Amino acid sequence: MKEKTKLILGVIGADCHAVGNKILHHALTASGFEVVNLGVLVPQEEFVNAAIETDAKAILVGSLYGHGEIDCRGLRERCQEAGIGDILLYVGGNLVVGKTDFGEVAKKFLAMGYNRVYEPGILPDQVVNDLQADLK
Amino acid sequence: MKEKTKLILGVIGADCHAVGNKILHHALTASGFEVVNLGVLVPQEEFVNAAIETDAKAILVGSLYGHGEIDCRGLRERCQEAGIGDILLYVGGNLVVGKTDFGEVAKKFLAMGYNRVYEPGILPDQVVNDLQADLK
Amino acid sequence: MELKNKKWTHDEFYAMRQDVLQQWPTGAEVDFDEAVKFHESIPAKKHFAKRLVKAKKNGETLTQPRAGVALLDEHIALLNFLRTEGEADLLPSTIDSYTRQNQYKEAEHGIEESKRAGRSLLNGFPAVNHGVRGVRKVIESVDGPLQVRHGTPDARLLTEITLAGGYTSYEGGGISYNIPYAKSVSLEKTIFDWQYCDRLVGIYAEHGIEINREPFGPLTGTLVPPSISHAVAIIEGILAVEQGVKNITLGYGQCGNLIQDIAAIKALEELAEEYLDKYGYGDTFLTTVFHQWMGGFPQDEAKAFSVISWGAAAAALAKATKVIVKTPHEALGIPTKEANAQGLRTTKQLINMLADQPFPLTKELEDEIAIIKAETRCILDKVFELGKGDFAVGAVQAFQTGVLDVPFAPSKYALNKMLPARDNNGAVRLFDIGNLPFTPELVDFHRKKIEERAAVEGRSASFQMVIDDIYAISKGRLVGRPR
Amino acid sequence: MELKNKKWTHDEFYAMRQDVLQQWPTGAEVDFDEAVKFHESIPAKKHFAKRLVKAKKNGETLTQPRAGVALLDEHIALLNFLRTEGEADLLPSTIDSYTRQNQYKEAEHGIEESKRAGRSLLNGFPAVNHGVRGVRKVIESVDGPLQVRHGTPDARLLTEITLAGGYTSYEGGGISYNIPYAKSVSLEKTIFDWQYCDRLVGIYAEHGIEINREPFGPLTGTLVPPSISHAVAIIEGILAVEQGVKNITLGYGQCGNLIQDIAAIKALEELAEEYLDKYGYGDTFLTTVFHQWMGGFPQDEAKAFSVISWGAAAAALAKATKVIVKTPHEALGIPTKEANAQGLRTTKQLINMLADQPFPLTKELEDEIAIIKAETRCILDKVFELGKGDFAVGAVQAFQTGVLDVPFAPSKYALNKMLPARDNNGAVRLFDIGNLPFTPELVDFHRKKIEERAAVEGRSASFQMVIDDIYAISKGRLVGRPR
Ligand code: B12
Ligand code: B12
Repeated sequence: MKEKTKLILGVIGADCHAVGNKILHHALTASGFEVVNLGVLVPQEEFVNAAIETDAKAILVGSLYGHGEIDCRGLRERCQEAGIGDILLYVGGNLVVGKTDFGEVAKKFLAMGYNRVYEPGILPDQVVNDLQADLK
Repeated sequence: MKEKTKLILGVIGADCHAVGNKILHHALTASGFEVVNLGVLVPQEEFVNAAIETDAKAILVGSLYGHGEIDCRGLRERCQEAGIGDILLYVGGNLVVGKTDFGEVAKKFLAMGYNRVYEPGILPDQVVNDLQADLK
Repeated sequence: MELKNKKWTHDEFYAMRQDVLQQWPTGAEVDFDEAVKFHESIPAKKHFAKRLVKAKKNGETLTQPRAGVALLDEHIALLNFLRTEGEADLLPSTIDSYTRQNQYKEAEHGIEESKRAGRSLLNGFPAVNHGVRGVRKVIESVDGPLQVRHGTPDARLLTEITLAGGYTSYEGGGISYNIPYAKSVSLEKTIFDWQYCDRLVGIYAEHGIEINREPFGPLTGTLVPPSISHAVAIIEGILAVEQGVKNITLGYGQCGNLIQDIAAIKALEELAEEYLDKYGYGDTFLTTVFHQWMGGFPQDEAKAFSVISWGAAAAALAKATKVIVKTPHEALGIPTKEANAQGLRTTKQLINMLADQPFPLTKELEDEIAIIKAETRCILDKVFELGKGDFAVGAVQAFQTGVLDVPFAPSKYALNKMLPARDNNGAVRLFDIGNLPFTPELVDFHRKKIEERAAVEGRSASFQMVIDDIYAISKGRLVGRPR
Repeated sequence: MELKNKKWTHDEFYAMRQDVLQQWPTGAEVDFDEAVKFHESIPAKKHFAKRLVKAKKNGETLTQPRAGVALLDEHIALLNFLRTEGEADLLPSTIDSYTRQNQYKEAEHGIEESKRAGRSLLNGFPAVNHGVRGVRKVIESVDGPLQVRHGTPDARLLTEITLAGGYTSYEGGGISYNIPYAKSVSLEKTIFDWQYCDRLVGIYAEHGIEINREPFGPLTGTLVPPSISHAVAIIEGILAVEQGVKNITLGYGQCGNLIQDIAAIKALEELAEEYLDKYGYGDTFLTTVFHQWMGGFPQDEAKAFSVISWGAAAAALAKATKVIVKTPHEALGIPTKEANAQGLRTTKQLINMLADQPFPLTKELEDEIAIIKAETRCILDKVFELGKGDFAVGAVQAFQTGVLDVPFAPSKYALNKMLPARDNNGAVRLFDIGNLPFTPELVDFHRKKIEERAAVEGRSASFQMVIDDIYAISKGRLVGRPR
């Protein structure tokens, strides 16, 4: 039997929004991934450590509460320092404070080194599809 | 006993909005004016004729339904031709089609020769005050 | 021809038709047989009458905007926008005010000025001037069921042209498009002219073409008590079906008190079924329409959304078959297409959230239904009596004598004696009964309700109270309390 | 110190105080006696607790937004804007998320970045960093009653600083600011820390200063059945009054079914009175707060207005003392002040339009009240039993065992076994009872309700149904029907 691809999932920073996290967990698992769910209130370090420990293929960072810009900055660099510089990084949620043009937001987070950036309200199906494509 | 000042009141053109007209009639009468109310659906001509017949001091034109721009044009000229060129002309209601900046609308109607132009939703008290000031 | 509520013979109808079609050059484009063929080809999903049948069966409440602009392509684009961006279930073509007054020259002038200005200077769609060919283009290019909505005392030519063009629903009536919309046109004339329109729909029906008819429910839109508009609606319904109409929608304009509004729709549906049955029109397919608040709106858009939502909620809880939707621009001007779509989406969201929530039949609701029915019966039966068994004749006399009366109506042919005001719970009652033929118990009921409010407000009931009520919703309240 | 539901002695309280005030330099600014004097000078119209008393007496439903930004002057300007342009009756200071996690350094950093950026990079007002002097400036410059709103598991320092600053109302509680807001903080610790906060309010009360306390009603805001949040609210109410709090507001987050929502507020008020009385806290002044829909919102603003309006309507019909208002930006981000004011005005208009409309006590409403009470009693009595007569101890054990459980909670200290889903009318029921201590009749009731829906939808109940319900409102419906 083929081993399942491992993913790290979590909500970054001082953010406690748990509903989307639980739904993504469910959907990703149902699609055949093995999800290591760190839950909410996860510091950058914990994402990186978990990825190394489990040999995960991707880190999925959620940020809903508005501090995403501050919290997500530097995660790619931290991965590089830890020797997993090429790992797939996705980020999604309500990434900045306030109702903002998503184009701008995406640009900002892509520049930070995230491979994909998701708008608020995105459905899990799309994340699953993208993962399947990116991990082929 | 002092004779009451006469006013002509009516809703111009193919416009049938009657509620504001009835309320203005009531308020103006209560404030001591004698109101000759032509009601709704009043052509320009009828306003002028009524003013001449009754020796009214002002014509109050209402237009709610959006065709005000077309309907109200030329009333001042018609008054001039009829020899009552100096009569006070007020106009009020929802004067143009669509939600529009009132400043622009006012300018347009002042240029047409109206002495005062009123925003939608104006209360009768203000019309009464203005009339008392202008007719002093 | 003498006015009576009796189906016109083909001879009577065709004798008048020549004149009607000559009122404006586009009348010559009407070709009945071709129109019947075209109607036969309209798919069910674009067919207004059929869509209503389906909605009633499924217990849906459909959304419908008002909308119309001067030019053909703009009008088509507007309606398709409201369908896609507004998620509208049903679409209108709201006719401009010159056409409503049969001033086709002024309408032509408006079309030209609009072309020059690059924006609509007319407050609606001048269908007569666009003719059968123009109208047909609308029907063919718009993806949804279409209705003509207007306010035309003499709508005969408009009816000919729009039905030949392919509209499958048509609003109006001899009373409801006269009393609120005209000043000096006699009821005899408008009821007569509307018999022509209804007869035309009836003739289409004889050829197997189903067209929905809808009397205009809200009348002046301003504090009209339910029994008044119900009496008019049921009379117009009877007049229409007598001429052969098979599918009618009766309407009511929101008053704002939830219990009264739900009761009104229930009472309207039940009473209409009863009266239609009683007078031999049992095979009519009946639906209801609820109009979101038709009086003065707040200028602030956030507040307007609130009024729109409350109308949507009442429509959904009352289980009306459709709801006519207002927009956040209502207080100020004809809405942009965006604002119109917003009103529609707000309404759709609320209807969907309430779709699964039945409103319980409470004592209060039952009482209110009973009151509305009792009042409406008083009026209807008196109208029947005045007309010696003829609702057309009776209606004319009823307005003369104030047995039927509409508050704030511009028409000379309404007595304008009755005056409404809200009671302490915001339901619309009568402050002055005028000559309405109510029983002493009903008169007493209204007096008590108004006195109760007056006592709470520490003032006696007066015309000032009525004025306060007229401004109330636009000033952010329901009951116009003293300031 | 061992956790028990017993009023702390002054010694116990003051022993801890030193440490608390040293958690961040601004703690040194707290001067209790000066604070008492300042509180005495606050005029009634700016006094939160007093405004609530007046509202309850008059049967008003007051409006309150959420709002907070990083910088002092901007925060003041924001609140005054919401007062004048939003017509807000009550005002908040919503605290940022770093402060909520006691990360005052990050908050400081956020303040500085915000100064540089010229806009708030924090999602709330960092009151601890601004200190007593900063907070006092807010109180003095804002024209309205002010409350601290947050989500802080350990809020001791925040409480000290904001109350010394002059806030007259304070949200939170040891359960409601843990389970939905934390992951690995034990309930023992948060309940204990919140006893400190409540005791501080109690000490103010001993000095004649009235401060309103409000547990956070909606918990995770997502399909929380009324009995769950009611049980938590009543326990937190009891814990608060034991420490000397005199004026409390208990809350509930809208579920969306009108009958259930009205029933929930009625049941909450009646049950809380009953339990407070029963356990010897009869002199508490109790009010209620209704939260407009706390789950995922539609992104479209027109649809958001609809959800806001429906929340306003339910709050008004339920006669809650106040309503916490959402904004048309809810789905996307912290609202601009304009969007916030819009939500407030929409709500105000609806409340005013409904102010005079009592909702009848129907059979359906009575039944729903009875169900909610029965469920809540099951939980509360079992908690009491688990704690051997102590609600603090009982609460900790109840969460361990799932006697109390909150859906979708991030905290490890919730069992997370129970799962909610809507019934066929949109009321929130239980799809999986988990370990809730319900009677067999109640278990059966829920099973039947879910089965009824499943049958209508032609599918069996599953987690997919729960997911569909979570998305439903944001996708324009109430019940998440299969697509
Ligand atoms: C009630 C109403 C109707 C009723 C009228 C019943 C009747 N016979 O009176 C009905 C349903 C029949 C109706 C029909 C139509 N209506 Co209409 N109607 C309204 C509505 C909702 C309220 C008007 C009202 O009674 N207000 C209460 C009174 C007290 O206020 P008022 O009329 O504004 O008058 C006050 C002031 O404006 C001012 N004022 C008015 N006249 C004057 C004159 C002077 C000299 C002065 C100083 C002041 C002044 O003082 C008054 C007292 O405070 C308004 C929108 C709104 N305001 O919310 C739309 C509105 C006026 N209607 C409108 C339209 C377009 C129509 C129709 C063409 C149908 C359509 N396309 O939807 C038809 C017109 C038919 C025709 N031939 O005229 C538009 C006009 C659009 C525009 N200007 O861009 C409005 C603004 C709605 C909208 N946003 O689309 N309507
Ligand atoms: C429920 C809720 C809460 C609950 C959360 C309970 C819990 N523990 O889960 C409570 C009430 C406790 C809460 C608290 C707060 N909240 Co809150 N909350 C919401 C709300 C209404 C719904 C969130 C939700 O559950 N949606 C349903 C799920 C299924 O959707 P989702 O979370 O968006 O997740 C989906 C997608 O975004 C995406 N996604 C999410 N994460 C990820 C990650 C990856 C990698 C990918 C690919 C995709 C992805 O996929 C998910 C599944 O479809 C939103 C607004 C909204 N969306 O309507 C505000 C919202 C997120 N909250 C907000 C804020 C500010 C707060 C608070 C700071 C309080 C405040 N100031 O009002 C606190 C935060 C406390 C903290 N420390 O985090 C803001 C964020 C503002 C911003 N970004 O500008 C929002 C947007 C509301 C607003 N407009 O102000 N909140």
